[in-house]
Amino acid sequence: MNAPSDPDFAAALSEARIDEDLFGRMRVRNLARWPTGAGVNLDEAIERHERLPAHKRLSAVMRAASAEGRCLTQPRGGFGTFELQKELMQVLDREGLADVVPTTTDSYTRNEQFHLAQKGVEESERLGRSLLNGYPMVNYGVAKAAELIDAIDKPAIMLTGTAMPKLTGEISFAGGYTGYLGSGIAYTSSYTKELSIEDGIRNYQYLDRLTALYQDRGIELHRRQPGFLTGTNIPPSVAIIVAILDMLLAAAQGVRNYGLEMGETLHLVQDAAAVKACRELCQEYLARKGYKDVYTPITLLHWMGAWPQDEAQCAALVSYGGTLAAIAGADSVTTKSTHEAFGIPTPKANAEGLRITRTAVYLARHIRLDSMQEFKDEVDLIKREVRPVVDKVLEMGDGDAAVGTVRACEAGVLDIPWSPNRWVKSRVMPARDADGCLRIFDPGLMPFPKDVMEIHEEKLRRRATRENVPFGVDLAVQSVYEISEPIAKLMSDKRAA
Amino acid sequence: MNAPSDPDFAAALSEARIDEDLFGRMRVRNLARWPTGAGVNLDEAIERHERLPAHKRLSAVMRAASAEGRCLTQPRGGFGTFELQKELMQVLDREGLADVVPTTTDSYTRNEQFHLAQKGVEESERLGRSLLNGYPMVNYGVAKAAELIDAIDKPAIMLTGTAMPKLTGEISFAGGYTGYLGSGIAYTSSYTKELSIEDGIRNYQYLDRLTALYQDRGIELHRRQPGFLTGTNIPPSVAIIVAILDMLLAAAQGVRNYGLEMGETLHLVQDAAAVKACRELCQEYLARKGYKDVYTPITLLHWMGAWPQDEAQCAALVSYGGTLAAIAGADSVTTKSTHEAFGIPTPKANAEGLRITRTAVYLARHIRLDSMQEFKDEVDLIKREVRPVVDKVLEMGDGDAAVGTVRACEAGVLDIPWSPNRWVKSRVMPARDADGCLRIFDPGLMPFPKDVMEIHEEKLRRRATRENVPFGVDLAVQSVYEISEPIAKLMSDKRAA
Amino acid sequence: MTQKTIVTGVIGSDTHIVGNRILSMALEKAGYKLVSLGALTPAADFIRAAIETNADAILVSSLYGQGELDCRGFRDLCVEAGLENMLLYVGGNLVVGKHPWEQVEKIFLDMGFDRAAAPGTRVEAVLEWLAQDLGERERIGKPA
Amino acid sequence: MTQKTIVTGVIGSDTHIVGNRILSMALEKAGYKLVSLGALTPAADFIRAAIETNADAILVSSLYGQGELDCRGFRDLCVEAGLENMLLYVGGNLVVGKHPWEQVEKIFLDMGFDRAAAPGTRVEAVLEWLAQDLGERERIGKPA
Ligand code: B12
Ligand code: B12
Repeated sequence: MNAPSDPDFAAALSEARIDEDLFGRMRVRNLARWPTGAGVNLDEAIERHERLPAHKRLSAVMRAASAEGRCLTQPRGGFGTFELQKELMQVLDREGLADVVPTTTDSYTRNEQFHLAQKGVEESERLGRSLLNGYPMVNYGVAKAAELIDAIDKPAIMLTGTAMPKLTGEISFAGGYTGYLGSGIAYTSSYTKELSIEDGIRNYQYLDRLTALYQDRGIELHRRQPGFLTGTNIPPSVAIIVAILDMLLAAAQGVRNYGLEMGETLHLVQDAAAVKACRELCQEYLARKGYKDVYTPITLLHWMGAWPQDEAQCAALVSYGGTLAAIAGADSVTTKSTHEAFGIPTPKANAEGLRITRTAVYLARHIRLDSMQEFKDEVDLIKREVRPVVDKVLEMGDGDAAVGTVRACEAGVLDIPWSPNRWVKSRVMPARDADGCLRIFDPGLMPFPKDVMEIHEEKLRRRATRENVPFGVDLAVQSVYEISEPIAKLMSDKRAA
Repeated sequence: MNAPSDPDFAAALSEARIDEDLFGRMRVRNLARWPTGAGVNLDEAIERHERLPAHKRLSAVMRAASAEGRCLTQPRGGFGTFELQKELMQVLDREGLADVVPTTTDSYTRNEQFHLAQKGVEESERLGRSLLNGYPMVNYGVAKAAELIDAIDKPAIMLTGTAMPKLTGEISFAGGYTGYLGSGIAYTSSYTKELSIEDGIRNYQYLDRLTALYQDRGIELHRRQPGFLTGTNIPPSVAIIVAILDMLLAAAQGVRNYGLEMGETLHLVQDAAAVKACRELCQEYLARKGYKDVYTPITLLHWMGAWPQDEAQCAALVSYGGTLAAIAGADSVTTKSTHEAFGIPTPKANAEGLRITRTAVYLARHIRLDSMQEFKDEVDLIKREVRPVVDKVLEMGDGDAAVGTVRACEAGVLDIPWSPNRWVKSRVMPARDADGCLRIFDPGLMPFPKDVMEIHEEKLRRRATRENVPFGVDLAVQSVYEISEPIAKLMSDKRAA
Repeated sequence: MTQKTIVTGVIGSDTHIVGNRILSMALEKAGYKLVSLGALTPAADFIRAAIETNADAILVSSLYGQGELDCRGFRDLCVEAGLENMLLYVGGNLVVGKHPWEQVEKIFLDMGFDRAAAPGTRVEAVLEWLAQDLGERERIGKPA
Repeated sequence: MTQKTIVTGVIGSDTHIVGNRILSMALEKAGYKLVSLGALTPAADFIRAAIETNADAILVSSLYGQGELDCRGFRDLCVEAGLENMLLYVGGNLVVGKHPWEQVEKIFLDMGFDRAAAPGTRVEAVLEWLAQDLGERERIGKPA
């Protein structure tokens, strides 16, 4: 992990673009941290990317999808050995018809515990099954990454759920990956305990700066922000607040193709409103900060909270996840499978999740909610929640998004529900309301306007009244379980007519 | 089959309620047609129904669902032997959480070929697997029907897809079934080749008159009209036209609890509009004809056309089928399974279809489209299609729905797409338009207003242009296949970005 | 090749007419002479129509699951009627339930059908079969 | 029964804190003294905390699939630290992928855990186990 004495972190934190020379020295130190770092050669990498056809470059594929109003499908997926990973990616490409093929890294790699990952690889190879929950990209290195890219006919994206992306980023980009999911605020707050938000931001400034380096050489890579955060009942406004800040940090480093993700709330109107609000607010803040030409596609993610154990119920969640993304007009949807409650899905189950979703997208592709009153109201409400918080954060940093974020986390002005990170207050607490929308039960110290909070409270009280439960924190806890309950409990078939 | 010399058919056709004495004589003759008819005793039957708790009476369960704004789930299902049928109904009740448990009859029973059905039972019992595509209700008789009712804790409905319901109706009602699906116009036109519409209407007048007999004795039974017709791209207006006429015929016999079914178009807005338009138009015509207090709940049915072979694609169709019904505010939804393209589903697959649907209903239960402009426009369009045709049919019968229907079928004024029946012109031809709605490509001789047909044509021409195919009958044929195509063909993952 | 005559219909108490009608439309368009018996057609009617029209092939549809009962003895009926070499196809959802296609196909080939078409077969495939089988018969001079 | 102390945490590099936190909240509400170590907790930290607080039980969460690697030798660490009789539970999504629960349970019982909780276990079940097992120990005077 990054010690405070890390020379890369000597300068004071700021959003400013990392200076070219400094960045060169940072890269040298970074690549020296594990033997496979030596396999990274920028000129060769650029050549490799230049040879990729457009349909294998995620930046171009995303832009084309937006232009055509299409919603792409993308799964998650990573196994502990190269052979398993290659087979997985091929199954997702060919049987799953994935538009974007993923490589999820394992949790040791995510925490840069490359020695532990090495042990995991060896045991997995010995037993012939994956003991790691993902692919150890760093241990396998650049040449193997390139082999994976060659094995498929789609663009590939790295899914690393890490606050420490510097080596996985270098190696995967060099291998021909054209997308990388992750960001400093989102992942540090949801994937780490001890790492400070400041260090997480700095780590991602490196990755974004690296992306800009490729951009300068004519290679546009797709970067993406994981707004699902802790995946646990994140209301759209909280996701969008973090999305905007992460995006401003990336834009400052020179990123031009930056996607925003949000976990689905599972409420059709709220999800559609979230996509529209996020799209507009991102462009609004980019314009305010003077960034032009940053392309910001939106991705919705299948339900990120706890899943039911019944595969039939899961099939409905998978399918509805596609429906929601299509109707919301998302540029892509990230899929799950009917195995979600149990463990990492088999390639077959994963591919089925993709085809269920694709069919759902096809069926709903013509529907838009723009003329619906509830939709307009919800877009408006989300914007009224987002702007005051983002403005306050920027104000706290005297206009600097990096400084403002760190100070705002300390103060609880920027907060994230259910975070494991000790630098995050995690006092904000969401719950589902009487209409099935995610609302804020307790804002913690986040500066949401009073009139907005009154709306949330009224809707949550209505739920408490209807279910005859106290208006308290149990509303939030129950909302964590809700979607994972047996459907017989959620909607009984036993009735006294 | 009913010969023209049938004494029941001596009187001239009319919608008038069958006279009590005549009906008594008709019942005697009907029950004498097969030995198990002797098992029907009206007094015992009334007692049996009086002993049923409210939650096992479909009339009450439907009314409660409407009052609570709930969308019930109901599968289809029939096997060739009593033991298999009982097990099926229990699985659907307990593992499928079905709100309404079905008994589908086999096709010999549907055609009153009870001798053939008997052979089918014997062979099925010998082989231990079902050679019949449903349960031979008449062959097994009243006592066995009552045993099936006792085996479940839900109301049961007969699904018989027949134009000859007189014996299955008597036996199942006597056994404690509280619902019966079927109607004279819909089923005669979609399930028979030689039987005339007139004879089909007369047969259902018997069933509806029987229902009224129970009603007079204080037992409200649920009758239901199968507006899905030939299940093949039926536009809402065509379904609703037939629904209204069948309903008026039933109301004339004294039925008070009459459901209307429609196959889903798979277009969210069109399906929601269809439910609203059907609900309102039914009550409008009931009022016009002076019937008060006829309760008319609406049921949507999972896609009734050809299904894809891929179970993953089917899961999306099943799930979306629940979503559509919930958002449309249907009172119930009739489900299919991932086995649909192949054959009658196993009890397990059938139960899964139910749970997928139930979950989808749960997830979308809060959504309504009332404030959406496209929705309002579609409701309006459907009404503009329905009224001119129904009015013309009634006019052709000098106000008598039965007489008008027969004359209108002869003239092609009332028409049904893809009908096997030689008394139906089957010149009207539907196809899917550029927005995914079902439209009328060729109205045949149906008197749809000119301005309405122009709207349909414009939307269909847009599709032809977009797909670069001629504006011709192939649009209709392609629309028969569309939903059953592999998703890779419908929405390719191969793209030149 | 002279114009060939083909009898089509849906056997037994089966009302599923859509696929059979689309098939008939496509065969007609492809140049065959069609004798379309429609839905709910008894086995004997197929044979009668074939004799009357001197047909080259009979295409039996069965979708509703009871085809296994309806089609038994179909070849024997042909033989009795002197049509021992009649080209016989059957297609649709031939049995009740979802079963491996190989098993289902065997049941119907054993019954004496020359080909059986799996659920969802497209008209293009049927056209190919016919061209091949009728061509073959023409070549070896096998009487229809 | 005197107030019992329970150590909870999520082992290894695992960040899934939600279930563990809800569990800790529920145990606290039920009257236990809680030592919550949170996410990403090394095995050794559990043992250290248990010694320091003289705990009666350790509840290890593992959701991310690598629990099989992280939990190996956990009982040995306890034994080495003189906690041979410590009541040890483990729960969550313990291995990578979907496997029959009996197999997974066996792996962890063989490692020396007293109980293993299947995916999705509710807090009520955990409270029952604890009441039963700690009650039993109290009764037979087995040292924690
Ligand atoms: C929310 C979630 C996340 C959130 C976590 C947020 C946070 N900081 O907590 C985010 C999005 C960050 C996340 C990340 C990842 N996740 Co995750 N995640 C989930 C998910 C959807 C729900 C978990 C949850 O919160 N459940 C709700 C709580 C209330 O239930 P619970 O955690 O199960 O706890 C209850 C019981 O298990 C029990 N219990 C828990 N601990 C213990 C301990 C004892 C002793 C006992 C007796 C009982 C007990 O009691 C609790 C209360 O009822 C699950 C899948 C699912 N269950 O639906 C996947 C899941 C756990 N994640 C998984 C994976 C792989 C990951 C990632 C590695 C990568 C990825 N796929 O994104 C990263 C891991 C990062 C890391 N280093 O750990 C996998 C694990 C795979 C496996 N075991 O084979 C799962 C199963 C999804 C899947 N099928 O792939 N995830
Ligand atoms: C539409 C439909 C109906 C409509 C039929 C309307 C009509 N009059 O035609 C309605 C709603 C009325 C209906 C009724 C019933 N149906 Co239905 N129906 C269907 C459905 C959904 C689509 C059929 C269709 O039109 N396909 C589109 C056309 C273009 O394709 P096709 O028919 O398969 O034909 C193509 C090929 O098979 C091939 N082909 C066809 N015939 C032949 C012949 C030869 C020689 C060759 C080479 C090729 C060939 O070429 C055709 C063109 O490409 C199917 C399930 C599915 N496939 O998704 C069930 C299905 C056929 N029905 C079924 C059943 C059981 C019934 C009912 C008994 C009861 C019920 N469940 O409601 C009744 C039967 C009534 C009766 N007496 O026959 C079952 C059959 C079960 C089984 N075999 O195990 C199915 C499979 C549904 C299911 N899984 O339960 N049905």
